[in-house]
Amino acid sequence: MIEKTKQKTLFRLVLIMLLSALAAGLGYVVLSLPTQAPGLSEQVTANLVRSGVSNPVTAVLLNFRGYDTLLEMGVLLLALVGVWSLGGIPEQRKSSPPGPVLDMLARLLVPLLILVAGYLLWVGAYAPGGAFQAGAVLAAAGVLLLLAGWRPGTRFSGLPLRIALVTGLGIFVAVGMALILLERRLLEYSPSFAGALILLIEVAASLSIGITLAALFLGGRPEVEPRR
Amino acid sequence: MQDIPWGVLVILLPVIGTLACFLCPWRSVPLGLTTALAVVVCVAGLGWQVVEQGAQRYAIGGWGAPLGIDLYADGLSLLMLMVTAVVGLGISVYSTSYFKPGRSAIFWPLWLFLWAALNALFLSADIFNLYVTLELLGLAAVALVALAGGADALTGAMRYLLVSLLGSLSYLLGVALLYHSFGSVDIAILAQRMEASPTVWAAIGLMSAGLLLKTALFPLHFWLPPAHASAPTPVSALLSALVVKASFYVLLRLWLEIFPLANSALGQLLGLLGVVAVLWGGLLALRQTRLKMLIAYSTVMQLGYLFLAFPLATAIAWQGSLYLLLSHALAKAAMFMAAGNILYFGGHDRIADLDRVAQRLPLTLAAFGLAGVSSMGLPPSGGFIAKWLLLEASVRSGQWWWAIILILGGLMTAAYILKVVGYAFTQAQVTHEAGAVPAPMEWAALALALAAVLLGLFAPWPLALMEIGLPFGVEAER
Amino acid sequence: MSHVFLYALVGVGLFTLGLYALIVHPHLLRKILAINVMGSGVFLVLVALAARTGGAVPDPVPHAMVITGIVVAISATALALALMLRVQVEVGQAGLPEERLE
Amino acid sequence: MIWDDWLPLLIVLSSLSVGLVIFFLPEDRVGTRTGLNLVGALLKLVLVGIMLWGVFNGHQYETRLPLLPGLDLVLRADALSMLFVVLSSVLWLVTTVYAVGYLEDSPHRSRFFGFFSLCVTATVGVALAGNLITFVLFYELLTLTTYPLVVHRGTEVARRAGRTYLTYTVTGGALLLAGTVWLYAITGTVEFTERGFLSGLDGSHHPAFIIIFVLLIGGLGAKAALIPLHGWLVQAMVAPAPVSALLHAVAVVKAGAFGIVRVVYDVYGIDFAAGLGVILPLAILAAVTVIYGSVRALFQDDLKRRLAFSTVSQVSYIILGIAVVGPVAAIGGLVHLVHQGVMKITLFFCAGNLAETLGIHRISEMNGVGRRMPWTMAAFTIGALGMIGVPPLAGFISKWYLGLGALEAGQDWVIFILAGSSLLNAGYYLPVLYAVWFHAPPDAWLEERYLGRHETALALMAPPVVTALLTLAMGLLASAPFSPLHWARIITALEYLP
Repeated sequence: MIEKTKQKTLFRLVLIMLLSALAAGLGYVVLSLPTQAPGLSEQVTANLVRSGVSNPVTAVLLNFRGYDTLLEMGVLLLALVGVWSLGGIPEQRKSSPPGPVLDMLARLLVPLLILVAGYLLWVGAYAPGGAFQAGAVLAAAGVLLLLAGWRPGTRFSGLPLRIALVTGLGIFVAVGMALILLERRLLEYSPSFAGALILLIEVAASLSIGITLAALFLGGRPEVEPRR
Repeated sequence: MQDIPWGVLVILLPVIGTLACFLCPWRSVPLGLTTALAVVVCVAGLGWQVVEQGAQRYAIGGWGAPLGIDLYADGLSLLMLMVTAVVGLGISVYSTSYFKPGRSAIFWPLWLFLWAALNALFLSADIFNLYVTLELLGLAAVALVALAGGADALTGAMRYLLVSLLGSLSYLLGVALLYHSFGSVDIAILAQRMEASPTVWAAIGLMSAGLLLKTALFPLHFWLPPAHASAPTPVSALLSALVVKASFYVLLRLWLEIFPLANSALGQLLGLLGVVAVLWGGLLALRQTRLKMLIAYSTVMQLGYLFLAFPLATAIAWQGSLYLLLSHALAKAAMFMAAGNILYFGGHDRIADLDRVAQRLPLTLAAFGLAGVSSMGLPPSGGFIAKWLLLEASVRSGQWWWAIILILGGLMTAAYILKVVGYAFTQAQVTHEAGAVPAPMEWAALALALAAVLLGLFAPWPLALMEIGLPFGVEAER
Repeated sequence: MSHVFLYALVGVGLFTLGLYALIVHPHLLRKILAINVMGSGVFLVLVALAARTGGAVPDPVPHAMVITGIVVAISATALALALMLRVQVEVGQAGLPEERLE
Repeated sequence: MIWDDWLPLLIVLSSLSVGLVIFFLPEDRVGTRTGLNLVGALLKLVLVGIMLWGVFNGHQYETRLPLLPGLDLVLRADALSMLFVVLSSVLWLVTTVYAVGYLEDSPHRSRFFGFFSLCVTATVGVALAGNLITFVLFYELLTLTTYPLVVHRGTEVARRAGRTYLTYTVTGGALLLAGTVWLYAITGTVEFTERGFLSGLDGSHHPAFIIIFVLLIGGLGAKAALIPLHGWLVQAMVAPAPVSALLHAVAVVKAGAFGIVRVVYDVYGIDFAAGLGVILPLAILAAVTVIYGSVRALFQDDLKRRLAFSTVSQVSYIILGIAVVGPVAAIGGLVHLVHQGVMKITLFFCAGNLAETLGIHRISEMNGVGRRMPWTMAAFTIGALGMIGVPPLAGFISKWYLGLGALEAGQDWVIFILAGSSLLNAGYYLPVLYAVWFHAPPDAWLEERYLGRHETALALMAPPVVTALLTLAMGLLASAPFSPLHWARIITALEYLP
């Protein structure tokens, strides 16, 4: 037993040394980078006009590198499918029914949060904000509801829920395919429509993100009423 | 026809299929099969396009690198897509009868997601986008492993998930360093701007380490056997055949295009690790008593072969390595399927009790045998061609010691394949009578095994494809 | 400009710390948290170094990358936690078999 | 002419297709299967006949398929390959008939005959291979297709025998492959060419060539059962009699010996090889094998084991004939390739008949069996006498030319080897013959079965008789055109005459 602990401490010492060496190396590397590096900021600003939004980050996320975002919506949905595929996740043990405070808070905050989400979504076009922030806030609302003991009714946890979950990715892909059918490239918006399309995608995305995150918080798949 | 973006369809179709399967699970099998067929068609279309017009570059959103993301399809990526399509089709057919309805409703979305991730990865020309595809791939694979349920599968999946996340993060840090030193994440542009510096070396180190971890090169292979062996059979097949190859593909791209130092000391190191992987994997494969574990360790071994090209770093060597990758993908998928059939049939995969399989599952055993022939590198098979190319490369470059390892590895492989086949011929008393194996499962295995063998008879075509876009820099001089 | 590098260094520190924790701690929850810490480290490096543009606006591309990365990280974490709970049920401990929890 | 381009491939496919079809035949379709087998065998024989005539009239038959850039899969008919092709296709027909009779209502016949056909396919491929890579390809194919035949019985013993068999042959194959690649890397070609293609290259490669020679001979010796690589041959005796016959007389062992001839003649060229100084060691190795095999045979009571060791010894005659550098001895060696095959297959058929009909496996059980099975034993006698080298039988021709050749080449020591081994042959065959004909039979055989009206089933009885007659004919008509001797002369002329 003593031997074992000895070995363990020795192992940890060696590990610490190795890792500090790694850290030192990486630190040196980082410091060796030039202090001035424009990166891609010029190109972004140059093309911002044609991107359909004025917030560069949103432009990159949903236009210049929109493909990444598409795949990443995929990752999110995939995580949910994965979690559901695990089957019976033991639900977090039921605490005593939520006290009046939490209940009250939920009632007050949820509408507010939804409002905030909407605002973030809207502002994302020209200032920090956007689909993911909005989605996160929506999710917070959902989590709050779940904590307050609310559960989706079996009528909604079947197909409706699924539809809500896939909307984000679905719309994204649909837009992409539609553009291809219009002889354009994948996700190649014409500058005139770009703003609208991006907004459409973002609305769907934030909705799905919010619900997906909340569903992930819930863990296992909510029980569905049997299909007739 | 001329200007249909087949590459994009190859990526988007599986995603659409996933959504469809997710929306109506009770139709998942027909939906999934349709998608699979469609994807195969699109890959064929892309192949036709690449053969006709040479390597293809596709700027998503019309922006083009460095601002946007490009898709790039040359001979290398095309071959990867093709082998994925073939194996994928086989696995799709196999799983129609393998999974009970309830399970298959879960299997299909995950599998199609994984397929989409693979295609996206093979087509991506952007190292950050590659990170996203790697994550997509990793999560899908983990979820699929966990599909088997039970302690082994779940812990295997957990370990696999942690490893894969660690690998991706290490890779991402490398990407960050590269972006911040060269201001782009496009492979081609990086290749132009590349110049050796501490940052670059760190990036190489981090990215290679991450990818090697995902590729399970010795000594980073510890996670592979439990995960691959405990997964449901179709999943084991596609993990061993395709998923580990994906990270190897990324590594190959980086080494060939971005890091022009393939024949440096680092290459020798990789080669050395490959050698150890071959010997160690072979040894452990020989010591296994369970069929699926044996096959999993043989994957560890065969992955070692792939790295013998790095110290040689000649066009022929790369061709050999890639050819081995292709034939191993087919053969290994077939092997796992055959093992799955035996498991399904006898209810166990204890090698010592495999008596009379030869008589009662002839097709399955034939599949296993043919796949084994290819893994041993005996003619006529893809494995043989690959081995020949690697041997030739190593002798030509005067580094004959790699050749010895190749020969030795072949003998070890023969030893453990034989260990299985030999038992399958003996006729001890029937220990366990079981239901017949569905025909699709047997034929899928056999078809893939045959493909692995045929790869040895039609070598000139794949080798010609490899030259498209000169992924290996120069043509193979002969 | 030096604070930029300070942040980046902190990122590197987080990365290595996370790695240490990942290796050392047997409990799965800790491992998952360690992975997240590593992730934050990488994101920090990515985002901090983006501020090296001369002008007021930092390079937006890394920011977008980080947002993408965060979403990926969340998804992975969610799956990992769910998996951990299943492991807990099946194996009886939230740890990998080879390393018993004290 | 298109026909000339595809005939070699057709000959290979004729048995391959049959084999593949047979695999999928249900077990009980005996008639169809037998029919297919015979049709395949006869078809091949016809095609080979056509080719023989063509080659005799100076036709060039060559099939060329791309295998790799710069490397083709070549099937070519030349005098040497014809020698082997004819042997294997004739003996295949006979063995098929025999096997059909032998495996009467035994399990897994579809599997057996499937691999049986593939095995012959591989053998013919080896014979027709036009370059080293093609040779390697079919050589390995042979290994793989014979394995299921060896383990066919499915007993534990069979499994172990199969393991030993593969251990030797696969290792041999690996050595062969290594040598081939190395050669290719140096010369850039592996085409078989008369008198070799290495002599032209500059001397700096010669050490490499010596090592390559060792690798190649090592690889081929594993199948040719050169000591110390003969271990598998004796164990493989567990296989059914037709398989043993095939392994010993036609397919595996011969493929090895044939390969050695190819390497010495058409890769290195006899003169160049002799110049390298690799031939004398080969000769010595062969000589040692000849003696060793005979001595071991002397002490076997199990009939098949005795025959096996006799094979070890007899096959090395071929190599010895090549390695005694000189045309006459070469003729002796080459002709023995055929003669040994025919004689040895006769003996194995007879052994099989004894086992099947009377349950006899040991020599000590053979007393007076001549009276119970006169035809079989007559055939056996001819075969055995041929092996000893009694005139006018085939074996005599071989040994006569070997001896003459040795003298002509000034290698008198070989005479003693021949004499010694002939004495030993007599030593382990004559007692058997004596016991068979002159001892009193036991009052009851071990497990007697009455198969058909004759001493045994016709399908079992006819083949040995046929091959015995062949043995006689090849001896008597040795100087006739198209006799093995005749072909051996042609081949040797190509290698030696200026």
